[in-house]
Amino acid sequence: MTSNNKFMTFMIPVFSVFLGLFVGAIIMIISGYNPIEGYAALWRGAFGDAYTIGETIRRTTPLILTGLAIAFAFRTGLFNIGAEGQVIVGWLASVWVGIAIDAPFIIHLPLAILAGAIAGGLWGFVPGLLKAKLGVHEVIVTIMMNYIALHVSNNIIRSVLTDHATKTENIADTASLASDFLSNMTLNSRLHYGILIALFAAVIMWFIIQRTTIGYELKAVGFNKHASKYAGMKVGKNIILSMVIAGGFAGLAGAMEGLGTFGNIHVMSGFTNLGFDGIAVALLGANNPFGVVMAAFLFGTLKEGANEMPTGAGVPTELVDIIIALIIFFVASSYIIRWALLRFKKEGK
Amino acid sequence: MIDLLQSLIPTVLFFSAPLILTALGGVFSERSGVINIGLEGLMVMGAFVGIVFTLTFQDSLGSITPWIAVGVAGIVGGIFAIIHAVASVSFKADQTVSGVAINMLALGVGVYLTKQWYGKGQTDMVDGFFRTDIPILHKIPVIGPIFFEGVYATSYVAIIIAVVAWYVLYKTAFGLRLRAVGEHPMAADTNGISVSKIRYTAVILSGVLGGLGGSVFALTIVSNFSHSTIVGQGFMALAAVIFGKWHPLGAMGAAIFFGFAQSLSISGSSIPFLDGIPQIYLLIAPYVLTILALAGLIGRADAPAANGQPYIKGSR
Amino acid sequence: ACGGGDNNSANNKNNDSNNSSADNGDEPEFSAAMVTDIGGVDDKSFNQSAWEGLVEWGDQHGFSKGNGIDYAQSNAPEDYVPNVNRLVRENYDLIFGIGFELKDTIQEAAENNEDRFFAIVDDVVEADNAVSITFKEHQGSFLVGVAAALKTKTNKLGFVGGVDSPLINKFEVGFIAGAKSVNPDIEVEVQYAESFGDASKGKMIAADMYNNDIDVIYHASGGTGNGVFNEARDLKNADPDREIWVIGVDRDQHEEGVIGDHNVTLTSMVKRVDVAVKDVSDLALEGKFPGGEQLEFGLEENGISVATTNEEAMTEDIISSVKEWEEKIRNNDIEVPTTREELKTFEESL
Amino acid sequence: MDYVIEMLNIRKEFPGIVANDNITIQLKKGEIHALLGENGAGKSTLMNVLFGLYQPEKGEIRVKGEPVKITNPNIANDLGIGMVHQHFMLVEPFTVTQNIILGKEPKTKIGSINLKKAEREIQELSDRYGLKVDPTAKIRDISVGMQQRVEILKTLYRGAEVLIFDEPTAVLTPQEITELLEIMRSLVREGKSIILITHKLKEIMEVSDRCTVIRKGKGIGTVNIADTNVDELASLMVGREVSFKTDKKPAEPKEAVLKINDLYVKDARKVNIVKGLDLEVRAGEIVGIAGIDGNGQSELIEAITGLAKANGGQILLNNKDITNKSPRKVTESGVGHIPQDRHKYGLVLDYSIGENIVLQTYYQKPYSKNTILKPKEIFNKAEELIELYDVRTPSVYTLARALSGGNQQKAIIAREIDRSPDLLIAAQPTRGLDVGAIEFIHKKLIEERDKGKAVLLISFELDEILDVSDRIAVMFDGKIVANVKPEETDENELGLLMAGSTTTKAGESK
Ligand SMILES: Nc1ncnc2c1ncn2[C@@H]1O[C@H](COP(=O)(O)OP(=O)(O)OP(=O)(O)O)[C@@H](O)[C@H]1O
Ligand SMILES: Nc1ncnc2c1ncn2[C@@H]1O[C@H](COP(=O)(O)OP(=O)(O)OP(=O)(O)O)[C@@H](O)[C@H]1O
Ligand SMILES: [Mg+2]
Ligand SMILES: [Mg+2]
Repeated sequence: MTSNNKFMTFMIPVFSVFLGLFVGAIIMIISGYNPIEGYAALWRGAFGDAYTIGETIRRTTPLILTGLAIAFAFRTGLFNIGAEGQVIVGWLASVWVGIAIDAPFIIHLPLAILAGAIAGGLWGFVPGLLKAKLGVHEVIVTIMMNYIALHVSNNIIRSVLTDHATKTENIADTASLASDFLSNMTLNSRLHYGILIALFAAVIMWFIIQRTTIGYELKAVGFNKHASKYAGMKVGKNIILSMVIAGGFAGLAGAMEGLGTFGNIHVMSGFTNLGFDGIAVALLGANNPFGVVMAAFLFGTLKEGANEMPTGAGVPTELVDIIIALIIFFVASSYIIRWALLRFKKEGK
Repeated sequence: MIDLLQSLIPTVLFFSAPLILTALGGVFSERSGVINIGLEGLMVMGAFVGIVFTLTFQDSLGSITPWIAVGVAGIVGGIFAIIHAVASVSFKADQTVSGVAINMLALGVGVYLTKQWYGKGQTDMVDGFFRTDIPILHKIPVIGPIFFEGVYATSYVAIIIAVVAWYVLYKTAFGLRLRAVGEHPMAADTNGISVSKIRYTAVILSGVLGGLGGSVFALTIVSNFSHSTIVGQGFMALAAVIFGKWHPLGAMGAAIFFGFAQSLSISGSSIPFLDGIPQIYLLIAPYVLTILALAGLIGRADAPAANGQPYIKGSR
Repeated sequence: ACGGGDNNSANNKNNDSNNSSADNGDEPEFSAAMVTDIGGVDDKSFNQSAWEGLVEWGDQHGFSKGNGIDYAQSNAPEDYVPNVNRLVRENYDLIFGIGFELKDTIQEAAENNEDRFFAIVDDVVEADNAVSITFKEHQGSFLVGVAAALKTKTNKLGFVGGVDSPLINKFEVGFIAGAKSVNPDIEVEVQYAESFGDASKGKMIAADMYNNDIDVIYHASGGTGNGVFNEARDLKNADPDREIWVIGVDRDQHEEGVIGDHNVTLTSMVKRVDVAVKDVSDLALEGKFPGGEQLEFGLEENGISVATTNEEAMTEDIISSVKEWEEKIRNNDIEVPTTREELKTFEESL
Repeated sequence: MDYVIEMLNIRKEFPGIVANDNITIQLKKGEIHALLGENGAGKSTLMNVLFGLYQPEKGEIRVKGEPVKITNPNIANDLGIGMVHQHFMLVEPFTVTQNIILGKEPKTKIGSINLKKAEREIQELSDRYGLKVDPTAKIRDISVGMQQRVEILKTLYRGAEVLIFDEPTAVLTPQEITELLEIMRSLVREGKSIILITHKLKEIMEVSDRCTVIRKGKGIGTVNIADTNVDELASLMVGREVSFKTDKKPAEPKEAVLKINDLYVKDARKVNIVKGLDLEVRAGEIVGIAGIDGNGQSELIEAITGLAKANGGQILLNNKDITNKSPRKVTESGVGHIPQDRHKYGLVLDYSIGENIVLQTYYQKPYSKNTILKPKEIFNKAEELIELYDVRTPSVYTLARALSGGNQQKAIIAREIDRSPDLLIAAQPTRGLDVGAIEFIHKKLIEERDKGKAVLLISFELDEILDVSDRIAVMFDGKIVANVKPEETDENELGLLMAGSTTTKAGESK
């Protein structure tokens, strides 16, 4: 029974990915493109040489973290649509510390990373608090917080961090995640040490959720508030804690962009989409930290590879968005896939 | 003061109309127990279809084109929403997630087809809806100029649809069944009501209304379609659903409130007592006000009890 | 495992299909490409204009897309670096970054690839193998400000900016200076939408402005400006006798202003990115690449112009008056301000 | 044959189990036919098949001799079959009328619902069967008993000839039960036929004509009630002899463990519902609280356990003040609590049995150290307890959700008793359970008492109160109005006291 379940948890995403790519191929055929050329371009765009591999991993890094941010909250029964805003404030805070402080590497970098996590956590704290104390729906508060983050961050960049510019100066080298070693190894890609942080964060999430009393409480609250209260847990505290930790993960994702990929922060006219993509990542990863890592890698691959599709095969990049959406549908509809697979297995016997 | 209202209200109305329509779609869907995060995507679809249709037919159909375009967008929106219905009703998918997928899919499909058909990422401009004076009503003293002069007919269509939605939900058998399905699907089932049929209908209705909302937005405000035509309006509509406590008239009120907050952020500098407040505060005002309103004014919002729960016959 | 071999062959095959001359093995002796910002190559604005310039240059020298010229589209800021690097790896000799957002990317690429030429539009980089292309938008803005001042009946003008930034401030400041030079009593209301893509914001701002007696709005706000045009056409449609105008930006936005038999586009401040791109490409082809220099395209260089397509609205009087002011600028009789501080001194000197 | 309904050789499988295996039940017109079986025997499943909610794998259903296929509840309705479900199928925010007409709404000419007409009809129906239902009241505002009568009205409104009652009395007070049985008799007099599922053998003896017994999914047979007795029914159902009288030695009460003085508690609507209550429970005794639902029992327990705030008075545990302490503090100072609603409070249904076993202790050694959980210790403990308390589960890793009600309850009891609390509060510990499980639980409560613990038992079942308690505190209108000894009283007297009568020897024997 359990092994059967594990098999399904693994098979469903795999099956969904294939189905998504298959439908993508059909769409290409209908639109008059050669799907083999299209996917070859995609592959080249993601793994063509050391450079693209480096960029693919770089793109995966923040997706892992936003995926964790959503998966973690989900485990407590909370839906964190606010990862987007948490990414932005995390990005801002880490860059701020990266610029404003003068300190040796050993202090500066951790401090800047921490600042990102704290800012994201703070952005998660608000909806958590409102949910815990006043029962306000977290989905809508987090959506609103996204917009607030966007505007406030743009304003701070323009009027506090710079004199009216649309981009801050670059962070000090002592706060940078960029690595000459990784970059040189990958033909000057922007691959940075953040990937290690993201992987470590996944391990942390697994540990908190599975191995600590904190995780035990968070999950219990997610499953059944009443029973948790009965068992002496502080329901409100756990809701807040969950949102803070989730926000912290998303804030880290922002720090990856600020300290790793860009080395600065710019005025944004729209969302980064890292937070929304994180929803897809969490789902495909079944809200399991290691699943999240794999799903983030898949989406990172698809998105990085997509950029090669217009030049390589004439296919608009949006095809990849369609494929990703389809994969999400298929995973979300796992009830039916599960049923089909069971059916298939039965008949096979 | 009257001057101020005269400048604010038409703006509020045109900004709110698409939100009202889309939020009503959300009300139907969520009242039947299907969460609809996909409103944004349904609006994108509506905007895409509305613009493409108008572009294609405005030469042959003339000034009535936008009205037909909006209708077609509603129909296509309804068809598109079937995907969400299949996933969340028949396949018992997590509805929030399916909604997120709808959002991605709509944008992907819209822009993909735009590039495919027009060879570029955005369409040309169309002639959409124009401001008019509402016949007779605009002659009423004081109120007339404020509410009925230089406004969009679509704004009033939206308000009328909201009233119709209220009637349908609260006065008809269909509405009673729909609400029952959203509160306690098993109870509805044991009373011989097909939960799936009701939910399909509701989700398709939300697609129709979302399509209307998106196309009205595109045809009154933006005039063309690109990846940035609909940026967050669907989420605002969702907020209006919740803010309006899942009630059609509540949702309408919330949408109008958002329009008001938005337009204050623009007219703020020309209103004496708001003058001198830094722009940033006005910019975030709609969002902060929404949060404050949720926290303070209306407190706990009671979602339909079965909202978000797939109904699986015989489970408990 | 299926490794490099496959990819290379795919790459070659791909080149084959796109690149007919590669069959004969003769690589074009010189090639140029550009990276768009997130507006995309069909933004009806400077990305598009830049590409048109490149295509025109290609036509003159027998190049076509994929063969001597190409572009890479950026969907998000994080795409800038890989796009530039891809063009570098595809051996383009001259690479343009279109838009100030690509400044850092071009700066870095120039430092890392000293054997190539780079160019940045709308900003300044410092490298011997890179050229900075900027425009004197303040000059053009000044002239449309003059036109607006001559056109207004209410002596109230509006300016809608995209994002409040030094670049857009140049438009704002030039516009105000031009208007006030004609008539110091003119009031200019300035609003920023804080986005280049929020048409609804643009429309709301325009509605508010027109409602407050402003009759000419100059927008420098990309897609946000769609909302401004939308509102103006709408008001014009309701009341064809009402005199309201929009001034377009970057390219001639005459088309956007059509409403029935009328057109609300008074004029446009045209930025000839195409001219600049073509000029720079030519120089590079001729081996005279002005590396390390900052090229400022203004009225004199034909990099800036004022559209006169709307003959009905841009009357002879206005045009000749604009011409007069243009002469003054060309002759350095007046120094058009570029920042808000400079504007202050300029206004005091009036 | 004059059978209205015949279910012949019905088989229904669920993944992994056969819920109904070749069961036959035949219902005569105008009879009350009881259906008896242990928890999980397959009664609800069988009735759901009849009502069209499940499709059987095998077997035949006949209505008035005609074979029929009932593929959904609509068909059942059309065939005149109505069901009053174990868990009510009512939409809480709707009115009584809206719930009843749902799916069969009378319309006005313009297509809207004709509410006035519906209300009139329902009032008439209600009067005819003596159901005393207010058609305009909202479900969330009416008592459980009235909700059940709404369910009955629902079937009658649809013209049901055959009514299925699935455990209708489990949630009712004694008075409501008496009323319900009377209603059933009047329904039968009007020519309806009834299938009644209940675990209470006395009720079966009282109202039914015949009884079909099923055990572990298999039909055991049908008996005439006139020819049988409670003991025979019980052994038919369980497959062995069952004793009803719980064996126990006389209590030896010692010092007071729980002392409550002048307690006031507000309910969800913010009005006082516990109003100056005094209560004492001593070590080595079981105090049973008898009372009609809604007289403040739930709020009393919540106040003791820290789940609700007391807004007046004092609660002492072993002479230490625990008034308004957090649930965690209360638990740690020695209170065990078997909650009234096991699904809502007692268990995290999506946690495994093992994880549920440490729900109160997970943060303590040896189950965790410095916030790090020790899974081995946790599941070892769980193994030990499911063995000791006979919790039937495939393994300690099985989700609590997958267990039957009785076994879920046993797991809760194991958890609470194992911590060896000074005061054990058991609220409705046997609700909805079969006699075998009830027997086991009563035995455990008495064992605790014999170990010198204080036990507070709250139950709406007077039998249980009389049988298990050493002392009975009668609760009425937020106060303890009488303390009586079980051997000195009877159901009649208790019933009167619970209804607020003060004529008897109330309050004397404290
Ligand atoms: N939907 C379902 N899925 C899987 N198994 C089920 C389902 N419903 C019931 N069962 C199983 O079928 C068996 C019979 O259950 P049923 O609910 O009919 O018992 P019951 O006799 O009504 O018990 P109780 O007296 O506790 O109400 C049980 O073992 C139960 O676990
Ligand atoms: N989601 C589920 N997965 C597996 N089995 C289930 C599920 N839901 C119910 N069951 C089955 O249903 C049975 C529980 O129903 P049962 O009729 O015994 O409860 P009950 O005694 O009526 O409890 P209560 O009165 O509290 O509802 C279990 O035996 C279980 O196997
Ligand atoms: Mg049952
Ligand atoms: Mg039961």
